[in-house]
Amino acid sequence: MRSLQLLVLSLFALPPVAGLLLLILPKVLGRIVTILSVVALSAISVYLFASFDKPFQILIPEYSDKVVMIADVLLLVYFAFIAIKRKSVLVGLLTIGQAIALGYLIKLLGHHEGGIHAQFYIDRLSLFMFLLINIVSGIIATYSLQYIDEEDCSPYRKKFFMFTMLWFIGVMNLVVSADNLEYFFLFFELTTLASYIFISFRKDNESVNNALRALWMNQIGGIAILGAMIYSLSTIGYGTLSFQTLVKAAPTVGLLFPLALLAVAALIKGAQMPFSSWLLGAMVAPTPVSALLHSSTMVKIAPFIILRLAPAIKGTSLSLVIIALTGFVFLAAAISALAQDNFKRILAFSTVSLLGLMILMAAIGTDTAIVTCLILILFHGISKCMLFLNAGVLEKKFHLKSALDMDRLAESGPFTAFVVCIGFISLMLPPFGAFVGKWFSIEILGSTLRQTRGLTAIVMLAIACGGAVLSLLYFKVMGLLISRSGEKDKVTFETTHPLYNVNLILLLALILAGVVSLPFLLTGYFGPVASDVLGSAVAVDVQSNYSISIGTMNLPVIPMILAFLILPVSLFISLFIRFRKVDRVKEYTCGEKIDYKFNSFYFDTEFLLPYFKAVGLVFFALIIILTVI
Amino acid sequence: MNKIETTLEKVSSDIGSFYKYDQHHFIVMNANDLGDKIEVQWFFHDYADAKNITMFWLQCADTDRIPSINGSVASAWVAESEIADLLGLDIENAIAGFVLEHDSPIAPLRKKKK
Amino acid sequence: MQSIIILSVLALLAPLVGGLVYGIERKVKARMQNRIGPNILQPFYDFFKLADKRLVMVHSTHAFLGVMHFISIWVAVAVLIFGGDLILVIFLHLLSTALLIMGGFSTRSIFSHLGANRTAISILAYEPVLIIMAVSIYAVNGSFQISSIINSDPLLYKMPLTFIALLLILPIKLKKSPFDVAEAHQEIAGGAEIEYSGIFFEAIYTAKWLDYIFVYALVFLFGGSNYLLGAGLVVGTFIYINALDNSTARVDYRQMLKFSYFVALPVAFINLLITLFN
Amino acid sequence: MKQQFEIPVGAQHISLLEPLHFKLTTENETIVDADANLYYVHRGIENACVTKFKYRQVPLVVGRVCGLCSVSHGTAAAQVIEKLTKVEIPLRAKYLRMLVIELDRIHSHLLCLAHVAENSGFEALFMQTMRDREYSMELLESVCGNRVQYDYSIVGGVNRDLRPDVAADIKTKLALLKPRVQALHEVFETNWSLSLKNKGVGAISKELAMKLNAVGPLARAAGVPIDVRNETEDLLPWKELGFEMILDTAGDVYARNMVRIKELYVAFRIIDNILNGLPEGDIANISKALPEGEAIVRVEAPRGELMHYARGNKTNVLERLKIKAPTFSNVGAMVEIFKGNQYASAPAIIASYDPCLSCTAR
Amino acid sequence: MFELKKFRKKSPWILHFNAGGCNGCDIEILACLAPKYDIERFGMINTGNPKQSDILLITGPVTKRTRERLVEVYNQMPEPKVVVCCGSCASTGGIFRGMYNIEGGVDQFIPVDVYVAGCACRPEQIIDGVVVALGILEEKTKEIEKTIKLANKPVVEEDGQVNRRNMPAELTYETTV
Repeated sequence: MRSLQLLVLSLFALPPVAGLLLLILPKVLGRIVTILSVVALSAISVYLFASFDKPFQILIPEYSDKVVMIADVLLLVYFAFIAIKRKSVLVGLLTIGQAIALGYLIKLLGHHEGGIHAQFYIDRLSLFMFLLINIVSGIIATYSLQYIDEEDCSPYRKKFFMFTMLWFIGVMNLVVSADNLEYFFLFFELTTLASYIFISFRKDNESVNNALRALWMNQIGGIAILGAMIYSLSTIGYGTLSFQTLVKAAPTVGLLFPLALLAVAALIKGAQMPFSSWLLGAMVAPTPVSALLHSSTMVKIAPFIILRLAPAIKGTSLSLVIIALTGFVFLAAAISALAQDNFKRILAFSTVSLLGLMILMAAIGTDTAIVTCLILILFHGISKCMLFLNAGVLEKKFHLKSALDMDRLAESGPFTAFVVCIGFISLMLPPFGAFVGKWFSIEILGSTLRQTRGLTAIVMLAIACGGAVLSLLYFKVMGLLISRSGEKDKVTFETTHPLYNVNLILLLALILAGVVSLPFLLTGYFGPVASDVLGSAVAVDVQSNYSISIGTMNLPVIPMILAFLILPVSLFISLFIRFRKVDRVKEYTCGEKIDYKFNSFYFDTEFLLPYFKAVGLVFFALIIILTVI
Repeated sequence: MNKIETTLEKVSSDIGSFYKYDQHHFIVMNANDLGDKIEVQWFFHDYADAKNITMFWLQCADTDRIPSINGSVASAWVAESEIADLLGLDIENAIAGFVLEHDSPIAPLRKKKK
Repeated sequence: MQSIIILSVLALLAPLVGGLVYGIERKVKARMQNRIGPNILQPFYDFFKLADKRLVMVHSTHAFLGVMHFISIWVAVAVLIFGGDLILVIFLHLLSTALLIMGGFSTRSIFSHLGANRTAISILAYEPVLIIMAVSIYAVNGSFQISSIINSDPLLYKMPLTFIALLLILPIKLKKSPFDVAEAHQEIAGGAEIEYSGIFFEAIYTAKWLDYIFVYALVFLFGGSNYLLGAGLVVGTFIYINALDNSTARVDYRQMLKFSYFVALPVAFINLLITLFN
Repeated sequence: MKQQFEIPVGAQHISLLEPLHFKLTTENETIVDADANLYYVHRGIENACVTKFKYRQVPLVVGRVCGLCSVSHGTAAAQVIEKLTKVEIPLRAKYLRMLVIELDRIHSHLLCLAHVAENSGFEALFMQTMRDREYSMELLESVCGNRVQYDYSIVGGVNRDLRPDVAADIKTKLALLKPRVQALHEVFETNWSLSLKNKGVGAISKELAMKLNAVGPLARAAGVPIDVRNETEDLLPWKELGFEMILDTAGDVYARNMVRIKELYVAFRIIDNILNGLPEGDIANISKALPEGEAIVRVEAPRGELMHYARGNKTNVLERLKIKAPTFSNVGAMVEIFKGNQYASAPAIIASYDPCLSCTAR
Repeated sequence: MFELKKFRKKSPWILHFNAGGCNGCDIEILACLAPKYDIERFGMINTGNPKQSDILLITGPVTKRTRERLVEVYNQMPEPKVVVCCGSCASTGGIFRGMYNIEGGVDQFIPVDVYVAGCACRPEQIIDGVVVALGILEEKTKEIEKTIKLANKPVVEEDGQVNRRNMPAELTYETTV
């Protein structure tokens, strides 16, 4: 037990230490250190998961509470400094708000001396997140070693970038294991700080503006957490500063309000409308940042918090509002994504959309829904990471940013085109993990129809339409990528830097392995994690008719295997196959010999975005109003 | 049929002042090769009394630049481009290769081959 | 064991049956237009003829995706026949359509691109209705498994509106007038399939037969354990589709989307609500 | 944001009968620009008529300009040469010419309607219309001896007389055709999906039609009163046979269909009147005079105003022959109408112009 | 013996190309599709797509502007294929022979298998012609058929793949003085 605790602590400490080393060491050594550390991190998280048997707490000396307090204050001072430096009124006001709330909290804490509480609580959910965070972020970190090298900035800033990335990984590890809400607040705000640093990395006007937007939006989340703490302290008592206590305490109406505030913080972190613009603004940062924010870290805090809250809020009015909001966001973000041309913005909107689905699943909170949420978190993370890393490759190697310019990529970069296609397809079509998530969501919503009736029926409609809209979006982009003139039938691979290739292939392997091992993952991985989340066992069984049952649902394995054989394999073969003894003729152009302009359809849905945001705001207001009543 | 003689300089203004789109219908533009000269004709009829056909005509040398009436008669470009191609005339704004291919004879309707 | 053999034979024969359905359809259509029409076995003649053509393609990617379209639709139909999960079947079918769309996009042919775009848009039109249909079936029946749906009470009585919604979107799925925008012979000369020829076109052509099986099997589900009713529904749908095909012009894709979202989807949704509040 | 597709329609396209090429620039299938290349069929008939053929052969050659309105071309050429040679033709010949022109109009309009139906994606209606059209084809065959190229008008008259049994046949078959046309009329007027495809699609305003000098059903559907049959009593006495101009206001595909169908009724009436009042007499007045001077003749072909201009110089061969086909006048309008419509409607719109490129290009 | 060849006859798909005719034969081809003649009873479909067609029905004399399109469309048709000339003009140039913008009959450009006479050819004649063409179709091999004019050689690449993309040659224009 002790060794596990130490390993967890090493997960916290290793990344910042490696980051500091990186700052000092020369380039090559720095690279080696980074790669070694991320390998170590991944190994540790795998080992932790493998040797875990029951949840445990980590106690650290009491003076650390004071350290956290001081760190909080320092952070707020830094925020205030940013506000003054950048002349941002909003950030300033929110910092003042946070300062007042924090002061009040410290005053409250003063009255509640005594009682030692664990600061960290490690269960399978944390370990699940560790795996995702460390492996995927590790891949991103190795990738960005090369990416940032090609960036146009001073060597010091390059190192600084890598340093930020590494300590951010450490903070993420902290976030998902913090049990004390006070600690959680600090780590939450630290991720906010990290997002500010990342987004403003390029230092131009747009970057700074977007970074400030990310800052103030997330500060609202911080205030919500502070509010939750103050409310629970002032009404219930010191013990409620613990996440676990808060959740395990009977979900009475009195407790619902702090939970609602925490949920608000989660939804903001998860960039749900109307707070989606901070995540979209993050596009101005170097691409690995987007990959980091969108796939494994940052936004995944949102479903994580809701998963933590799930046992408490299941079936309450709060969960109903969250379901309605996220169902709406799923559709709205999908529709907004249709209007986008920029490749990264397309990905960003689809992240917002799918995050909605994850949070929705977590909010439903039945055993199968939790499993589905976990599946989505994991596989969405991997797929999105791969897509974003590819966006980076496209940017650096092919100098492409707009999806429209990616026309005929299959000729100049067949491998890149293939990976992007697999990335998109893995989000929507069988047999991939994210598809399984989508499929289960529909079935779960169908099965909860009887209880919630009208509401879920409408959400169901939104999911059905949103799914179709997302498929349309992916088809649109893939259609451009895969387009090839018949002039040349022979495929020549492009040459990209090995650090890019290795990471992409690794991710590809993870996706494919995820498909193959999905049955084992369900029984050995998602099932136990879900039981830990719910605090009760989740039945995942292998049936005699080659299907896996989770709760009341069945996952037929044979069709999935068939689909696996069809889709990725056929795509792969199709891009690289060359039929012998088949004549090639020209495309049909009505007999004319003129070149024609090609393009895809466009969808002018941009104007809807303000309305979507307004509706989202109404839902946020509903969350607060309903729980107060 | 009213025949109105005009000249290269005046034809644009003549037709411009004559043609009212809701009173006159532009039928076609024609040109004849008279051997040493080119005769150019523009036919109009009235909507009110369609028997009343007005023909503007002029004679010019085959190298003269013939002004376009497309400014006042919006659909005249078709006829102008065609006549320019078939008789090898130099008509303002005419689309080259509208009718003929690259290896067709040049100005096939001219009596003296170019 | 015996049932598995029967089902396997059924799944293997699906293209044959589909071809026959297509042959009958061509005949019926011709008779409706006062013509004599081709032989009922005509699709098979076409099949053999296409196999005999010289192999011609635009490029290998395109040709291969066409073949995979056929295989994947066969898988979807097989899963349907074996009584798999309804939602999964719908998505497997989407997968096969995806391959066709990718194929359409993979060439530099304008009509192929247009057809692929339109196919993607027709997915937008019919997929939500199919999913709502599946969910309604679950709400009534308590299972997504086709094998248990087929052994339950006839669904038609409990969800007539859903059936109507299904009938409304079937022309989109089968590319029949008035919603045959994806194929639109007079506009885009076949759309995504235009660049295929010979044996590669044969794959697309045969996939069309399997589409018939897929659609009519969905219709058959509404009969539940009453196979006679199911068969009746299939015949009725067949006549309805052909009558509709022969009495309407093609609308454009915007009108199709509007129709799907403002007529078919609400109809299906109302039925879902009715079942829920009963 | 705006992404443009360029779509080729033609030279070989299933919705086209003739080689013509439209390059349509579309945004999301909405046509924003159109570019036309029409002279695929340019053969040089005008030149051949003044070099290779004697003036007596010209009406037969000119008939080959277009298979759909060959009788209009032939008649116009015959008339213009009659004007040059100052020959007065017998009244019976005039009546017979009008008979065939009207029969030709029936078959042409029905073909156009069928083509509109086909290009709107309404195959059954295409089949129905084509089936009904066969009546007019049979009638034309019995009157002229051929289904498509009639060679009916010659200089000085017509080259076949109307036998009484053929006249009776025309009456019986028209009696069969009329109710069928009424049935078609009903479908074209009331079918829901067809109206989606036709109403408000490809519309042209009266003002624009006048500005672009459109002719024929295209112009009449927009409300432009232009029909040569109104004006040429001296050559062919339409008015006394019950001619009446059909006008509509909408100017869209639907209005063009309606104009065509209503013109069919007018054609039926004219044919009835011709058959009832067919004067006895010769069918041709062959004279040996040589063409001299210049003349123009206009005839209302099924697609609109057809003009022939001819010049003679007292030889066996004409000096100049200029053919202005109806579609030629419509080219400007045709290109303009596309803009703002859906590409999905483009084939139907093209068909509703009833374009005759072989007339235009000659 | 089960021979695929004999099914060629049962499912001929036609492609119609107007090379510059007067529409007369074209509307007769249209009439063939209509109920009175109904060529679909022979299994014929008007595909409008060269890649899926077996029979090329050509009407009209070849004009200078259509010749390249004709060759292009012909080259896109997979073998075995037959060409049917409908009408006198397509067969020989007909009345248009010798006009300045006419190249002459279709057989100057592509190998023609069946000539259907008539101005315009009647639907019955077209059906007769197509039936004769079916007999020829059954005998044909799958060798590449080259056009007579405007023909490049197909490029055979090292692994046996044939590139026919540039088989229709660009026209080289002689500058006339």
